[in-house]
Amino acid sequence: MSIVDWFAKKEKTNATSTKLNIPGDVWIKCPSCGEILFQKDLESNAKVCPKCQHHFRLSAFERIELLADPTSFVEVDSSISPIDFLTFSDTEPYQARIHKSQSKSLSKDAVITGSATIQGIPVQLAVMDFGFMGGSMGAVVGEKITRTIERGVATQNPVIVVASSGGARMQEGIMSLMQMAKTSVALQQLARVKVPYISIMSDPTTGGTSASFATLGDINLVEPGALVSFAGPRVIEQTIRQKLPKGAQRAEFLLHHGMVDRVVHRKELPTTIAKLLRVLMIPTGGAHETTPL
Amino acid sequence: MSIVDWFAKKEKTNATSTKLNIPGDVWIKCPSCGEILFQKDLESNAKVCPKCQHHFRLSAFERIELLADPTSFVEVDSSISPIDFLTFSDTEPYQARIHKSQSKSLSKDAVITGSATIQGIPVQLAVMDFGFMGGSMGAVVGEKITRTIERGVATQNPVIVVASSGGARMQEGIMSLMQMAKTSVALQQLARVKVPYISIMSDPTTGGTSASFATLGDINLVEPGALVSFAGPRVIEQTIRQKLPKGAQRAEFLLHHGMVDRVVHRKELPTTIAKLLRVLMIPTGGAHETTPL
Amino acid sequence: MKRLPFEKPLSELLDKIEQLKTLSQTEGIDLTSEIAKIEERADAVRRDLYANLTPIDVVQIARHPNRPDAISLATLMLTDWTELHGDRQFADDPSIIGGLGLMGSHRVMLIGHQKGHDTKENIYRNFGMPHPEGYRKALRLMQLADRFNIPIVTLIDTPGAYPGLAAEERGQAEAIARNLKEMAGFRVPIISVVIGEGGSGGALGIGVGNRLLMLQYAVYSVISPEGCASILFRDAKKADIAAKALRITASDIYSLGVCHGILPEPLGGAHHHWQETASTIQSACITELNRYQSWSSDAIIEERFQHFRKLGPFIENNEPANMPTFC
Amino acid sequence: MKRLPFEKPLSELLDKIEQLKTLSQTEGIDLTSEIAKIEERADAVRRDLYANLTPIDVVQIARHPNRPDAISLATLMLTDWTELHGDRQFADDPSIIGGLGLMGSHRVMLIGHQKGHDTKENIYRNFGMPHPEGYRKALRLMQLADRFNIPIVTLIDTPGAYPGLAAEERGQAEAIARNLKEMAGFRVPIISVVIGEGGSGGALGIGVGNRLLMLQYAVYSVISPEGCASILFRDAKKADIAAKALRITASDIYSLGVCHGILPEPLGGAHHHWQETASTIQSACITELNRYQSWSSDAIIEERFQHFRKLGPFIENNEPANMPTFC
Ligand SMILES: [Zn+2]
Ligand SMILES: [Zn+2]
Repeated sequence: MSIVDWFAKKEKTNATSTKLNIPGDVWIKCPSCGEILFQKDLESNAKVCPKCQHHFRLSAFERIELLADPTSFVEVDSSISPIDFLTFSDTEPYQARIHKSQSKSLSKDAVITGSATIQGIPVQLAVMDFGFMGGSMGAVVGEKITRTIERGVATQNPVIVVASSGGARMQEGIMSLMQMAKTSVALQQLARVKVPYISIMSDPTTGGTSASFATLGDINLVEPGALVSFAGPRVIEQTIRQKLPKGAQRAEFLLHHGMVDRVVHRKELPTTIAKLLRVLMIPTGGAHETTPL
Repeated sequence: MSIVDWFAKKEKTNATSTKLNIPGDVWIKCPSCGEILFQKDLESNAKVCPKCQHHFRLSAFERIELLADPTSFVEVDSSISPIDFLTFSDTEPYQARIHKSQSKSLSKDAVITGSATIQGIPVQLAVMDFGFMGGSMGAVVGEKITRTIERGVATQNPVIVVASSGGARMQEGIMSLMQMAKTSVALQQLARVKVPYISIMSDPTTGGTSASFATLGDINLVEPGALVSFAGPRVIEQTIRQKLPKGAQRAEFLLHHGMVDRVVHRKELPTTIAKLLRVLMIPTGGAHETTPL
Repeated sequence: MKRLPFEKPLSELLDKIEQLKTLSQTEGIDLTSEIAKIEERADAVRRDLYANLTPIDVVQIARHPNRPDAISLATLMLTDWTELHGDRQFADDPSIIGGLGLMGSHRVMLIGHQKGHDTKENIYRNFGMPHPEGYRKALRLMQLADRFNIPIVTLIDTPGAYPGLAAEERGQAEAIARNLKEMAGFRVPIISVVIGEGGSGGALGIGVGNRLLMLQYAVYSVISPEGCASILFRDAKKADIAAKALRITASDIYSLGVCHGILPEPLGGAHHHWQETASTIQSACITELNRYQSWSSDAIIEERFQHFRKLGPFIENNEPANMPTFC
Repeated sequence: MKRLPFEKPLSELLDKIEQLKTLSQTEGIDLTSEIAKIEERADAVRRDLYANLTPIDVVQIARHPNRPDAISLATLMLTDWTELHGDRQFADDPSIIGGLGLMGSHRVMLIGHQKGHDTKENIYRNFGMPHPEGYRKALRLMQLADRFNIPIVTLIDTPGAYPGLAAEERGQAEAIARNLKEMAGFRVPIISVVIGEGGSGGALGIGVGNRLLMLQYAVYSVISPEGCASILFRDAKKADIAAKALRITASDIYSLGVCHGILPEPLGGAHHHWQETASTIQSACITELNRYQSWSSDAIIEERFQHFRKLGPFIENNEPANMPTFC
């Protein structure tokens, strides 16, 4: 599906803002400052609370709309769909979970990929969708992100990945773990051809996603307040009974601990990315020819 | 001067063990455990206290005698001597300090360099001498260590440097600081030709020496109890009035903080070095041809 | 030697053997033939038990406190073994070890998770759960190996990377991620062997190899069966069901194409025979290392890349892709 | 604006000018010509003072609290400036800053020590004294620049690397040493400019460049004059003598062949005219960067290597070698 189709559907289904639906469907309470917000206002403000700048979660297409130049996004690999190759069943069969998620969503899994321009600069883009099974990374997410990186290698376009994920998709067993390796190996290939990779971490980016492509950016950017962790607060509390201080694992904590280059307000992302890419990208016919070591 | 000359002089002058001379000249009190030691016993035990394993400082030639295979050491660059190019004078002219140190010593500055074998393996060796102006690094030390590294590049022999130094030689002003860069730049050249460099830190290794070649080993070894620091305990206390806990900046502290590969007893150094070099050195005609990146 | 829950039928026989032995000593009675008879039965029971292990039984074997640890295996497999320490930045993490040695005629850098065999050792080794500095030590040593063209062998045995505030502060996620990416680029062959527990990202952090081998009773999983049970099955006690569903045994992992070979363990598990286990691993590694003798570094990197590239089944245009052979 | 000790003769005149200005405002008297006369005298005195600066005077100028800082210079010199943070391992050290931008048409990674201009800023910036994570941040950013073939500009302005236990624990020595070695190997040109205090190893840690430039009133020294006085002269009050003996001014460092050029400052020092200072540095850097346009990376590395290789006079076989030109 292209972003044009998405616009067409957007009005009708409003499926991507399910998370925000509260009885009445028009007013939203900001979980950070408690302000009551009119949903239309929130949406016209990039889903950022005008009072406290709390960044609400975005669906993949909402994200693309904010990030890419208008009409520039062309989706690829949209037909790739998950398969329950382990016939996994917990409280519900994996196959049923897939169907349920797909029917609620406009995409077949937790990532949308394609090409776009950002302030005129062509990029290869992958945007995760927390709304699809918690943005969990299984084989489809791994394959699509890997292909995005490979298109970066092929086209020399910078690669931008927006992470939003609870981690590995356990229903795919060891194969979900292997997607960490698969995407990271692809990033090694990208590094070898010296094409820039900018990682954008949005709320939340945890587990296998944070421990692979999301923290491997040449530049790591993070949205204000986003939770980014290897082990999430609940895991830490349950496993070692350690209670985390307020603000731990949030964007500003990451900045303080040297893990990200910048905390960037959602509205500033396109400008920040474009500025960085203008400097990072080797100008064609440029100076300083490198000779092999 | 060759090590043979040193043996000849050793008996007569005993100049290199001045530090240990206490009234009577025969008994030494171990500063670590308080044991009273017969000097001859101490010297026949590699200057290690038999009771508490305290490692007494060694002169450069004593060190070489312990490290290199007998008669294998061939000194080079022995005629290089410092010059007071700034006409520096503090409580005493630098020129006078040079003369005084040279007359007390068997060498012209704080490092002895040459080739040797260690358990049969040819190496390029540089050994510092704390007895010469506190092992301070001026242009001579920098030049001789740089040449040692360059001989490593030329001969493909591994490079072994034993540090023992209070830091930069202030009487040579900015030029003493530049020796940190000079030696480190040479180590970059060595790394490029993939010849191993083993750094051995003995008591003390501080300031400009620790912040250049001494901590840059492919393998960093340190003698038990040795003080290794950027800012020494006195500097820290005087500058920021912070009192250091017992054991801080000592060998075991360094190991705990991940700065050295091993704390190695002086008597174990040749065996440890030889074992490491047997694995590190690419066997001639060996496998895994590398292709350039 | 700790006996495992599923060994209960065996356990009674072993108890009886011990009783009879004590009796024969204290009372001076010759019970040799009785003992031999029970030992024979015990062997039969053991064979039977180990022929019908459930996944959760295997998990218990993989976690046996007497299972051979990385340092012990290093000393059994290598000559000129020298352990090396530290990440050169922050600390030396005792839950990951590494060092240089010769495996047969091959120079190797051996890296491994390190567990202890008793409480004191386990506390020192943090139960084999590394902090970021452990992964950074591993990276430093692997970079050293790569620089000097020394093949890398990694021994995987961890419940997982440590989940704690300090680990988060120092970038546990980044440390693991960086290893994945850097291991992908090394010009020397990397052989990884799961010797016990292959616990999620904490295992993978030293596991991006050209070849992955698993000991017969080792496991490899994206999450512990207990963790999976409590999250997905909403019941921590369903670890046995989760263990089965996750497909974590060596034969499952092999069927899925994630590992390249299974190394047989002595009857009753590796903890009964460290030397034999070391020999098995050593000869498997040597076989692998021999394979790469004439390979270019480009070919080595390409092989590793291709292995991971094809992992992960999905459907595209209604056609399944990358499907494991058992499907 | 803080007035420096040696500016005392000037200070009285400036006070008088201020008094007269206040008077003319409050009382409505026209004192223009009186003020102009004193200003003329002040200018003459200033010119005279600045023509006869002693080394310790220069140290005071180099440390002036209003001296332009690295971030301010970056924003004045660069377009598309984006500051980047963090060592990706432990922390973001505010005493070293870095980021990407365009200097004229040149892409550059700018790295600098960062001081504050008041107590609050200085505490936040740790008075420009980095911890190891500062050097590691610098290294990470320089490696990023090297990977993307972006020239590096470093602005040096530090009393020295921080001397404290935490810094020692995290490997201050190793962090600096590694930068020296890694900077030597970068394939892009590195231009270093001492903009204020060049304090020992802490300065050198981002100073292994192809070219070293110094602002006119910047200093560069192996130890602070105060430190040298207390250690070598056994009298902390002899900092002025030590400052002279150590040869730390730009013209000394230039004579010794350690720096390649001196950038003139406005009369009274850079703190009076940030924009002018930024322009001076910018145009000097652009001139240097233009030089390297057609250089191969090998030539760039070789130039850097040769520069440091020849530093350090000594006597060999009774012949002086590497002697500076003034000897
Ligand atoms: Zn709000
Ligand atoms: Zn003693």
